[in-house]
Formats: sequence, C-alpha cells, structure tokens
Amino acid sequence: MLKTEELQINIGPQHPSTHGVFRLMATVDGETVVHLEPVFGYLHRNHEQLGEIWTYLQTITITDRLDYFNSMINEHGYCMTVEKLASIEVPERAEYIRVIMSELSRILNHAAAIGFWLQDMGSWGTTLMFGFRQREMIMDIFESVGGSRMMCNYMRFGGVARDLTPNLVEQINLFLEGFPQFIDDFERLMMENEILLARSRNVGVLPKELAAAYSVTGPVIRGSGIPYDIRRAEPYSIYDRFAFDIPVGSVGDVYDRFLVRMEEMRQSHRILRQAMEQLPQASGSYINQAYKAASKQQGLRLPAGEAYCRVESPKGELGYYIVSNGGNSAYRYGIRAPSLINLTALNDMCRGYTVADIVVILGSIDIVMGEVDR
Amino acid sequence: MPLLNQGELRALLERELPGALDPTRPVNRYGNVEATHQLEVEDQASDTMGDTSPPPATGDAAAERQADVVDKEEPSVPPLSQDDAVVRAERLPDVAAFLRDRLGYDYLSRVTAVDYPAYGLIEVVYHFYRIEGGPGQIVRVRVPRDNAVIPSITPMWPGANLEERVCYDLFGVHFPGHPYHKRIYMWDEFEGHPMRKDFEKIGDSYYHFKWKGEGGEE
Amino acid sequence: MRAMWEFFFGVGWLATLTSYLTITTAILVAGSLVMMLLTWIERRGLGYMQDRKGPNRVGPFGLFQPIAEAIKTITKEDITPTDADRWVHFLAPVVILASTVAAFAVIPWGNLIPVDINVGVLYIVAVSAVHTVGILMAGWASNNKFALLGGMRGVAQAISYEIPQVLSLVSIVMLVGSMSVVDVIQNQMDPYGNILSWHIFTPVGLLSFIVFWIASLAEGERPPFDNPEAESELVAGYMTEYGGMKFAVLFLANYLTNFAICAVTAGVFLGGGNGPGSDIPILGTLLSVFYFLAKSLGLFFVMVWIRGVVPRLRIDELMHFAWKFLLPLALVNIFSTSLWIAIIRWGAEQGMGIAEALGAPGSIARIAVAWVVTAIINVVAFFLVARLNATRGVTTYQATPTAV
Amino acid sequence: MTATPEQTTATQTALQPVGGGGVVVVERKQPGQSYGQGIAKGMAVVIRHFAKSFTSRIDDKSDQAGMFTVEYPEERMELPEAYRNMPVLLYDDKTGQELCTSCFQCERICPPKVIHITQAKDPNTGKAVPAAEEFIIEYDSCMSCGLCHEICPFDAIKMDHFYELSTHDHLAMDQNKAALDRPISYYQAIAPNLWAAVEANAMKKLQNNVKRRPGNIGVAPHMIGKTQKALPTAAAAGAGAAAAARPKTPVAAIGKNMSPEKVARLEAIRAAKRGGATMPGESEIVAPSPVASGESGLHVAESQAGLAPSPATTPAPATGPVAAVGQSMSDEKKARLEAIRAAKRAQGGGQ
Repeated sequence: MLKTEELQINIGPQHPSTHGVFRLMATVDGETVVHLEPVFGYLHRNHEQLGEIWTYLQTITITDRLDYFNSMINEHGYCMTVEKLASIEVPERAEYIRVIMSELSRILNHAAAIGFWLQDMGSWGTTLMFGFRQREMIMDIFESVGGSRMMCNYMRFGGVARDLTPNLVEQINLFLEGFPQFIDDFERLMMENEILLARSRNVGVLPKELAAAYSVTGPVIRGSGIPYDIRRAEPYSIYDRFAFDIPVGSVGDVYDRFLVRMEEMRQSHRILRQAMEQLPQASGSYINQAYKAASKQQGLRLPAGEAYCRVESPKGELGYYIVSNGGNSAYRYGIRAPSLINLTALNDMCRGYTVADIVVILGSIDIVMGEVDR
Repeated sequence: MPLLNQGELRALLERELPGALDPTRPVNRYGNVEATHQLEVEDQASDTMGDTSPPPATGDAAAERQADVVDKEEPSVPPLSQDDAVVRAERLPDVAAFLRDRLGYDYLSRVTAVDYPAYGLIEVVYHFYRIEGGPGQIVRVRVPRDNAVIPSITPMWPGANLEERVCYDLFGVHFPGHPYHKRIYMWDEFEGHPMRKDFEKIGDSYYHFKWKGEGGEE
Repeated sequence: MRAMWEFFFGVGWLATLTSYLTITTAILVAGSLVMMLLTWIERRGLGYMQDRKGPNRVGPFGLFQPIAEAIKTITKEDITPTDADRWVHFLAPVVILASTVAAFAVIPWGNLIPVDINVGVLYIVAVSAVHTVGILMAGWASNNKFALLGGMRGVAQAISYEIPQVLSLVSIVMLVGSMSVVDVIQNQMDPYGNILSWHIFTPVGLLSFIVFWIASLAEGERPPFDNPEAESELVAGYMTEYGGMKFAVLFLANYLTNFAICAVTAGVFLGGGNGPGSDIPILGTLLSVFYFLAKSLGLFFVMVWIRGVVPRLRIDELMHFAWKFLLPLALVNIFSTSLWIAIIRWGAEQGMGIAEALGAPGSIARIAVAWVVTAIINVVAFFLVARLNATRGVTTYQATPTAV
Repeated sequence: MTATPEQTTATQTALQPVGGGGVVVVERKQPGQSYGQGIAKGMAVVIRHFAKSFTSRIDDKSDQAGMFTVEYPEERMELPEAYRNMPVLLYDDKTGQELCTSCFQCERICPPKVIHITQAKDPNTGKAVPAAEEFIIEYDSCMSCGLCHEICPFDAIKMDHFYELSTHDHLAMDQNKAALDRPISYYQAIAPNLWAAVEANAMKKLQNNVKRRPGNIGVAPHMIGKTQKALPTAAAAGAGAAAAARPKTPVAAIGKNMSPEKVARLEAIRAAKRGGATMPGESEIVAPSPVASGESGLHVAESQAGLAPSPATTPAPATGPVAAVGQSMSDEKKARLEAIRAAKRAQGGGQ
C-alpha cells in the first residue's frame, strides 16, 4: 500500500475566508479532512471585565462591538436584561422602534452573510456586492437614527436615544418597498445555480439529534430541522404581536442553512411591514420619561440580584447574564455568544469533507470574531 | 411536560436523587457556605463574618473607578441566591442527565462562572431550556475558590465544551472528563485567571504604547 | 516578410533571421498590449456587473490602470521563500510563459499569419500541455502547503480537461480535412461571405464548441474552474509564494493563455478574421484583424461574464464533470461528424449509394439530411449524458459524529 | 420561491404563537432536472445589472439596479444630523464666550477616559470660575460614542461631522481648547434641528454663567481680541489686558477629585503642549467659517501641518517631547518616565 502521511495545514489566523482572526489547525489526508482543531483568542479583549468596570450606560457602547454586524440587536438584548433587573417599563413606541431596528439589522446580517458565504465558495463578489448594497441602505437608516453606521449606541434603558423623524419613517418604508425585488433578484441569481447546488448539497451535514446536543442555535439548528427560535420559543419584547413563520430545513446541510437565511429575510420583511403599520404615533414616548435624562441613565443603580435574558440574533441565541451588587456597574457581566457555541459543531461537520468544503461550512455557520473571542 | 418553577425542581431533585442537593446552611449576607466536598476547610478561614469591606480590588483601576463614579459607595457583594437548585459538584452529571431525560430540558444554553472572593467560592451557573420553548431552569454549583473542580458534562452535552473551557481559562474552574481541557483565549503559558476579582489589573497599557511609539526608548 | 528584409540585407540567412525576429517581437508586443486590455475589460466589466465602477482613476476610464499595475508588480520585491527549490522556483514562470507564447506562433490575426504549418491545431494543443509542467514546478518549489495543494489541483485539472479539448478539435479537423489553422479558417470562408458558414452554426460544430469552450475554461483556470489559484481556500494556490517580477510573469502568462484560448475559439469556430469585406487587398487585412480582435475580446467578455455569476467547482466534482460529461459528448460528436461527412461528401464508390439519390455531393438536400441526423444524435446524447450524471450524482461523504 | 407553510411534527403545537404564523419547511431544489438553466438565469440577472449600471443610478432606497458608487473626494454623501464623529466645544459667535463651565460631567462619563479638564481660576481672587482653563480631548483614542454630548447639562460639547482626521502623529491628536472650539453658528449649520431643540436652555444658562466670569476667562482663545461687545464689568479692562497675553504658566488646577495619576497625566500633556507651544503659527488658528462640514478644516489638520516636520523644510524643532503619562502606572514606572522625559527635554532643548 502506498505509504501516505497526513498533512497539517494552518487555515488562519490570517486567511481570506476565516471571517476574522480565527485559526483552524486542519489535519488533512490528501484533500480530505481528518481532524479540525479551532484556535481562539486572537481577538480576545476581555469584554466582560469592561462591563464590570464601566457603569451600565457606558457598557452599552461596547455591546455594539460584540457582533459588529448587529449592534442594534446586541444593544436590544443588553438593555432588556438591565430593564428586567431594574424593572423599568418600556413604552409602546420604543418597543416598536426597537423591533424595527432589530429586524432591519437581521436583514443586513443575512444579506451580508450570504454574500460572504458565496464569496468563500468562489463566486467573485457579485452576490456580495448585491448584499452589501442592501446593507448600505440599512446602514444609512442606522446612521440617521443612531449617529454611526455600525456602532449605533442607539438604545437606552427604557427606550431609545432619539425618536424616529417623519422622513426617517418614509426612508424605511421606501426601503421595504424595494426589498422584495432584491430578494427575487438574489434568488434568481443563485437559487438554481447548478454549481452552487453541487457545492452545497449534502455538505457539512449536522443531523437533527446532534444539533440539539451541540446546543447550536440560529440558522444552524433551524437548518437541521429543529424550529427553535427565541422570538417564538420565549417571545420577548412585542414579538408575539407579529405573524411570521419560522423557516426550517430538512437535511441539515449547508444548502438548507442558505435557504433558511433567505427565507428569514423574507420573514423579517413581513415583520417590518406589520411593525411599520402598527407603529404608535405618541410623540414623546420613544423613551420612558423617568429615565430620559442621560444623568439618570448614568446614575442607574440596579438592585442586588441577577438576570439572564436571551435575544434571537441572526447568528443564534444571544444571552446576557448580569449579576448586580446594587452598585452602579455589574458585579458579573457574561455573554452567551452564538457564534462561539455554533463553532463546537464545526469539527464534526467538516470531518470527511475536502479542504474546499471547510471554508464553505465555516461560511454557512456565519461567525463573527468580535463575538467569539469577546 | 409540565413547566416547573425552582421550588418544585428542588423538591423533585430531593426525592429522585438523594444527596444531589448541596446542603446549604442559611447564608447571611456575608456568611460562609459549608464547602461542598466536606473537605476540612476551617470555617474561620473562609468566614468573612463582620468584614463588610469590599473585596480588595487591587491595582490602580479600582482607585480609578473610585475617583470616577462620584456617588458610588464601596461595591458590596451580591447575596447568593437561595431558591435555585444548588447541586453538589460531583452529582452534577446525574442532575444534568435527570433534567434532560426525565424533565425534557434538552437544551443547555449557558455555563457561567461567577467569582465571590468574599464568600471564598466560585459559583458555576447552568441554564437549561426546552427546545419547544418556555422558561428554563437554573442549576448552580458552588466550589471553593482555591480548588474549583466540577466534573465536566461535555461527554453528555457536547455544546458545553467551549463554555467549560472559557470557565477554566478565565476563572480557573477545572473540569475533569473534558475532552480538550486547555485554555481557550489565553496562550497556554499564561498564568493566572483574568476574570477573577483578585487578578492584578495592569491598567491601560495603551499609553505606554503611545509614549513608546513616539521614539521614546523604554 | 522575408522578401522585404532580403531587399535590405541582400544576405539570405540574415534576412530570414530578422524576419523571424520582427514577427516574434510583433506578437509579443501585441500580446502584452492585448493582455493589458484584457485586465482592464475584466475589472471594468466585473465592476459594472456588480453595480459599481471599475478602476477609473488612472487615466481616462481607468485605461492606464494595467500600466500602473505592471509598474507596481515589477517594482515589488522579488522574494524566494527559504529552503525552497531555488532554480525550480525561478524556472516555473518561464516554462509557463514560454508554453503560452509559443502557442501564438500559429494563431493567425485575421489575414496576418505568423506562420502556417500544416499541423497547426496539433501544435497548439501540444504546446499548451507544457503549461501543466510549469504549474507543478511552481507548486512544488514554493515550499508552501497551499502552493503544493494548488499545484496538484492544477495538474489534475489540466490533464483531465485536455482530453475533451483535443477530442472536440478532432471533429473539427475531420470536418475541415486539414490540421492547419489557416485551412480551418478558410473552410469557413463562404464565397458570398455570409456567416452561416461558420463552424459554430452546424450541430456538430456547436456541440464541439460547447465542449471545447468549457474544457478551455478549465485549461485557462477561469472560474468556475479556478481551483489551482482558489483565493478563498488556498490563498493563491501555486502563485502564493511569488512576488514582484515573477508574479507579473505568471499573471501575464495566465491572461495570455486566456487570450490564446479566445483566439483559437474565434478562429476555429467563429471564422476568425473573415467577415463582410475582409477580402479587399489593403483595407481587408485591417478589417480582418479588427474582426478577429472583436471576436476574441467578445469571447473574453463572456469569460468575465461567467466569472461574475458562478461559484467554484470542487476539485472532485470538476473531475467527474470532465470524465463523465465532456468526454462522452466529445466522442459522440466525433461519431456524428463522421456521419455528417459520410452523408454530404461520399458517393457510391465509398459505399454510400443511397446518398447519391439526394443529389451531387455538397448539395442542399444532402446538407439538410446531414443537419437533421447529426442534430438528433447530438441533442439526444446531451440529455442522456446529463441525466446519467444527475442520477448517479457526486459521491457524498457521511461524517461520523464524535465529540470534538 | 414560495415556501409552502405546513405544520410538521407535534412539537409545533407548543410553539403556537399568539401573533400567528407557523413553521415552514424550506423547499429544496430537486437535483437532476437542470441542464444549465440555473446558470443561464444567473447570467441573465448579471447582464441586466451590467446594462442598467450604464444607464441609471440608484438614488432612492427602492430601486434595485443601477450605478451605486459615490466617488468620494468629488461627490460626498451628505451626513444626517445625528451623525457623530468627534466631540467639539461650542462658543457664542458674538461674545466669544464658551458654553463649557467645566462641570466634569463629560470627563466622568467618558468610557475611554480621554477628556481632561482643568477649571479656570480667577487670577486675582484665586476662586474657581465656571469656565474651562484647559480642555483636552485625545482624539486618537476617542471612540465618538456621543455620551459626553448627551450628558452635558450646558450643551457645551457637541458631536461634529468631521471625519477627515488622518495624521501620522499621535501627539497632534491631543486636541486642546484652541483646536476644539467651534462657533454655535457652525453647529447650527450642520445640525439645525438638534440645536434648535436645546438652544433656549443653552443660551439661558450661558447668560448667567457669563456674569460669573471675570475678564476674558471663558472666552475662546482666538476670539479674545475680536469680542465686539465690551464686557459690562468694570474689572474687564484690567483683567482683559493681563489675560490677553497667552497665559504663560497654566495654573496647576486642583480638580475636585483628581487622582494622582490623572494629575501626572495632565502634567505630561501640558508639557507636550508647552513643547509644541513655541510653534510659529499655532496660536493664530482662525475659527472655521460656518460652511458645509466638508470644508471646515479641523485645526489638527492646520496645526498639524505646522507641527509635523515635512522632510523638505529645515528640521523643525522636536515635536512635543513626551505624551500623556500612563493613566494608571505604578510609581516606579512614573519615576523612570520622569527621568527619560528630562533627558528628552535636554536633548530637545540642545537642538
């Protein structure tokens, strides 16, 4: 028998398609993957300790930097946890604005994620450019609302920092009008592409029972056929007022996750339509008036105790765990990062496939290193 | 499967798995907790009775925080929660299996370690949920700070793999039985566990860089 | 060309030498100018396809961008990785470029024919085989795992796509009767110059065009077959460890191969160089060069267009595609070409008595019958092979789930 | 691709949502029937985009194809009002009085701790005056989060719309008051509605603050000479003359809660500025005219030009010898830094 020896390849930390500084030590026999060992820590900045040094208001600014694609959803989760502990009541209009911003952020994330995933697969940026165009339009909305495109720092305890001006509402409606045409265009470009089917069908399969054990969440678990979405499992904020479906895959391979993300963009559009119609017009109630002044937010002191709140971020279940000692900053500030937990299943999904598939499977999990390394 | 609140869970555990629950003596705000392993840990050593001063957060950052947050009196230590199921460390895998197989909590969301130097212990909090939805269950394990050892549940729940490594790396909680018991964020030769309250903070080294960067030789 | 120089020098061998030199410099200069045009088309075209402008800062419409790039790559530091195989690392780009440029000797630019050897088509295919050796040398000598993988992939892909490429040319050579590229183009020249006489418009020619085009996409490492230099997984494949001058040579070779492919396709299938008015003495040659370039650059735009749409094929799917889809089609095409020739040209003495009934060789009736017969065979073969491939599909791996 | 809504396993019943909608199994494309139409469809989409990008531009949010590029230096996206990039201080156009009363709120809330304020002192009585003597923001580590903008009770510090900040010198990024000042009209130009909302309150507070500011204390440095309205208080003339000359040695302010490191850090920055202070042209920085944000040159760019020794000109004197001292450095580090700083100053002085 021909004596062959396995090759140890280092994919990352500086590699075109590891979505950030993430290193995979792959042992490869020819082109087939034998074992994968992820190495973390290149972007570790001890985010959780910052949350313990700074006050609650100051920590909002760093929650944007966790999953820097969805700063709105990170803030939404964090503010909800603090409000739950301090039992601050959030007015109606503020809840609607938060849901609108979160769903816009979900569309932004999925459009970009599918673009990156196809870029990893080799299509030279066409889908990425189309996805980024949608992302640009949404970021313009975030810029005029929050003040900056990615690090919005927009939500406060008890509501949001700034109200939606009429022309902003009109901007959002305009975007929603053009969005379905984008999705059809996107699907016609990629959905039946034979090469995409060949590259993604039955690749990186995560069977249903294993998905639950690996406690992966988001499109990865829904791709494997388990309808687990926190907006439906434990409805937070006002998600129980909207009618939307949970897309679910059947085989659990990379192709299913791609389809689930496309369908989720449609559902987010559906939620946004309903939210824009039901948006209450009460002018001042974009924030709980008792906490309107910034000094009130800065001086906020939470009663001793702890709270754990979960939010459905496009990457999975984003959880904030705050233990407070009655002081002005958290005693323990912990984050459940969906990208990190989803990576546990990476080795199991990639074994047996080729080097080219590792990159595609990693792209289908859609990780962001800001969240993984915290 | 009926939804349980913490009280019912504790009662159920008491009945089904005798000896699993941690015999927690009534803990006052700064009282100690009997060590879970019945090791001969003298009560006095971890007894911070009467010592109401905050955990000595060394390093300039603490002074920094003092100076900055004007109206903040010294940080007290949060009380340990009583009503959740506090489990003995070595019985954790059984309790986890019980929760999953008998009570249907088949999804482990979060494994967090919280450091309480004032009580001399580290509390590891497990959040279990159901895939079908609904509120979850919290299981706590309290281990002494100096040798924090909790049997790993990764063989049963592969999802806890990376979370346990984070607890090990940042808090120093050992998980025997973990398939890959190594540091996750820090490089392997790093000593100490950064997220512990008594880890010496070296402050913001950015200014050194800024000063060194301008051609100043160190 | 030789007569002109003889007038100057009056010495036989010196004149021949100079004429060869002028022709080769002409080809090299024209080749690299066209290469620059190709990079410009690629970047601008891809840009506009993606709703963005391509390079438009350097010169009008970004036309000087390739020049800026050339200067940049040439002035970059030219490093050889430590304990790499120095000489092989140095020679690899030379081998790749040499094999590409050699192919231009035979390609006629419209009516300007560098040299007309009677085994033109065979020469092109033979020379482009050397290209594979260069890739392997580059991959092996760079002492880098990604480069090694890229090199291996490059060789596997190049070999398995040469066979359908050659076989598809065989059917054209059978059609034309001679292997010289000039004769192939001549055969497509219709007395009254309409374009229906191009090879691509016969069912036989169409199928061989499809097979040849897909196979040469793989030969020139164009997406969807750019595995050897797969950006997203192998960083830059066999080109990873090349910088500065050597990378410029590799880059030039890559684009010259693509241009050679488009030129050969334009020549063999689209009647390179002949179009309305290309037979007038002086103006005709100019027109024919224009037609030739228009067709080649048009085909290159199709390459860029495909690049904007399709993702990359995995290396094993790529192999399946070559051996199980293109090869059978090429063989079927050869069979249907033989039928085409038999029906149109053969008479009683070759045992095709019944064809006599349809009229003289080359008559309209015969062509019509040949059309119908070959069209049916080719279409049926296409769908049959596609169906066979689909049902048995690509073998899939089933990973064994264990804890990490 | 319409997804067919259908209930799958029994688990869905527990998931019955109040708002409606169920679980949808995404429809997978059956393999085998396609002979390249998928790729053909994709190519049709791409060529349509290719054609349209010649003819039309994407202007509003609803059209989906057409040229999307904004050619940056020539064409610029106009920034929304709430856009925030770097904090700046406001002063009244007419009187030149700065709104800032150095209440230290912004210094306290700033997460990366980059704002350093020293309270102004009345030269003759030594009492604290509601104005800022020195207001330094280290632009290179400010993350423009806008918390200072929100917490300032006097609307003195606002977020600017200026993003062309690139420089290769960390020291130049320590923006002192002269570089930070912007007239209110400038802020009104870039954020009319935001300013309108807070104007009444801000101007009222400014009035009663100005009353308690003797002489030119609260006036923006470059506006000292040009204030049209003579100051009502009699002492203005005397104090004005004294303050007109650039304050030679800034009085060491005793901040309300200055931690030792903070004092050391301030000292270092002041030393750096003193090193830079002798630069010609640094002090006569004309306040930018209230014109669209694009043109308003940030002082760092102009003063930066003065400071940064361009190779062509004669070797300009060394830029500021030392940067901010480590915010929380242990003592021996400070001692060592002190020694090296002295050495640097000697080397700098000798040139």
